[in-house]
Amino acid sequence: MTDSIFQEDVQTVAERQAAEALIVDVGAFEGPLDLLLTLSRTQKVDLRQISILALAEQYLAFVEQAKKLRLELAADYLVMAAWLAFLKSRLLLPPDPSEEGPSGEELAAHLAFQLERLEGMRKAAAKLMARDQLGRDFFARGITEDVQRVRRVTYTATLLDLMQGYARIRTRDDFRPFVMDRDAVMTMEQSLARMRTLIGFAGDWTDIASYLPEGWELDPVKRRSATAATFAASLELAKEGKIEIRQGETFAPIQIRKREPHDR
Amino acid sequence: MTDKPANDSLFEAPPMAEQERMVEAILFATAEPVSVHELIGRMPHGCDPAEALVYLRKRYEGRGVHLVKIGDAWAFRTASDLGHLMQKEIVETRKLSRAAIETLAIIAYHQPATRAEIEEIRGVSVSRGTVDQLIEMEWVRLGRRRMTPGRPVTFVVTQEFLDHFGLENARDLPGLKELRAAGLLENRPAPGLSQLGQTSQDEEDEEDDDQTELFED
Amino acid sequence: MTDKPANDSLFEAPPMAEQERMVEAILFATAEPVSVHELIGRMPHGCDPAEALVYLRKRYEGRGVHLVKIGDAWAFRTASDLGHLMQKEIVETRKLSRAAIETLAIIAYHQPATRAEIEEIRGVSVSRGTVDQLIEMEWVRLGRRRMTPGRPVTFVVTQEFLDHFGLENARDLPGLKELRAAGLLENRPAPGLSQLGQTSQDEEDEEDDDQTELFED
Repeated sequence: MTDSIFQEDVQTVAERQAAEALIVDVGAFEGPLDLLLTLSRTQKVDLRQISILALAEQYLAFVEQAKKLRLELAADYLVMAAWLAFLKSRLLLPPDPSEEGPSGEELAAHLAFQLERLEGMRKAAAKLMARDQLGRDFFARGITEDVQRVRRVTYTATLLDLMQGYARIRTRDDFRPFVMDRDAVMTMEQSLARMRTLIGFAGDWTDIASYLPEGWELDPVKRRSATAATFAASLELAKEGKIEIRQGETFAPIQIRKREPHDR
Repeated sequence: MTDKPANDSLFEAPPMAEQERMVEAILFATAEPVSVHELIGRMPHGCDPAEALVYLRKRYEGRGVHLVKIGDAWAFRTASDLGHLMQKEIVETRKLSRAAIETLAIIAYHQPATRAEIEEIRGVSVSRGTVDQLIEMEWVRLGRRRMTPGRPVTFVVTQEFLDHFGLENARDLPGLKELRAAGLLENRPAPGLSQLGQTSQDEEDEEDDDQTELFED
Repeated sequence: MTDKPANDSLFEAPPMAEQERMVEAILFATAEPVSVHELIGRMPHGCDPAEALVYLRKRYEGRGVHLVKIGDAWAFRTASDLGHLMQKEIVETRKLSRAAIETLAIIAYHQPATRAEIEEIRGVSVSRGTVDQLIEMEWVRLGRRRMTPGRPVTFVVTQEFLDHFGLENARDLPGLKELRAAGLLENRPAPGLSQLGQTSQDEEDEEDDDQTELFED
């Protein structure tokens, strides 16, 4: 045990720092940027004064250590390692004027910006979560009343609707099939059935108008229909020889009476 | 905010104004009325919520919400005169139903019209609700009773109706000929029915005459 | 309060003291913030709830319950120094993961923010579940699509978020000014080819200025 401590003493600063970083489980990092941010804290300086070169070396040492320990590193950690190795070479070598692309300083500056921004958001998130929160520090009304949604419906129509509606009724009236008037119509069959039962009592000449069903004589439409049906039924009954039928003159009342069997 | 910090000590209760705030907050946030007993349990030692309630109740006198006692518990309640604000009115404009439009049209063209007449013209029975709706809209009102057996009520259109449709008079309604000219009528009318705007009563009388003529001696 | 007569209306609006009572009753009756627009809709014609709110807010200053503004809506909330009395009322919110908290903060401070921007800032991909959870909590919603290639969706924080953290609006986020002053809210693309993040099309022009600004001194 003491051996190993002495051995560690011989290690470079970077190696020691990498070893320190490794104390933290790799799985605890939220990606390479998070790891870089954690490593940067070992520099114990403000993020704006951080040495990106030193940070790159720390990171590469970390990855080396992880490889030695056969730790499985996600691909993006290795991508970052490759990029930092590239950055390190850019920062160490004198700039090649023929080379295209951003300088090592520019790349380092951007990495520093990213670290600072991530740190900034971490702090902001912490401040946000430290705020008084609804349902924890302050509270909403406990007894709420339901707001009744009253649906008030107003109806409307235009003059056109009105006129079209009226036109619709009137034209429908004109061409309405006969059957639609059922309730105001008496068929000859109905009338015939009715008269067959009534005729037995009609020994004397009686106006066929008196055979109309009760109430039908009050309604002009019904009366017309019932009159026609009764008249037609009378003719049918006369044809059957059940009744006699007579009319004094044109437009005079039509009268019927039962035809006694012995009259035959 | 008061400058006196909340005091949980065994001996010194917070000042009454602070206790009042506490009771106010507890009653506001709790989902059911809170008893004095429970208030005592929830507030710092030595508090006198019963007294705080007296002040608080006074404070809310005449406000939009009142402090009320329900059994032996307390709660804030909306002032009863403001209950109507707990409604959100959604006005929805709908087109009048076909039955209502037709009924309205018949009343407008034939007024005064009885229910039986409306039914006769429409060829179907008129539901009570339809006429009621028109009356509720103040487009139709009751007219004089018809001097016929049963003395049926009649319906006429109102001034509101005329205003809505921009008519000075129900007689201004276009007749059948005009409707046809305007392309509102496609079918040809049956002979003898070309005259529109006549009251059905007139028609009935005519029919009556015709029939009596035919069947009387 | 005031006897300021109703104005800006053909109809007589209730006196301001009465309007204040009405606003008080409406806001007391609900746990959700109510917008001025809705107040207008629920109060009698001619009312000026915006003015009534000014008086009402003053009335509740220092009380156990406060009138707070959340976006363009208003609500009563208990004073946060009395939260300790409400142990019973505490609503256990789902514990958010570190990733979710960071994502929420990035959306709040950078809104509208695309998923790519969130990922660039965090340096890792954002799992679908993280944003979904925030949306499900109603703290985050979809904003307008970004007018850049691919038209990515953006995320913004909601009124519920503001309400939860007691913010009147997103400009009141803690430390927002400092972050902005430090240039940390700018979307700065990586120079040249970089694996660290994608450049966002619309910010490319500002690239040079930003960098000099931050690192000059």
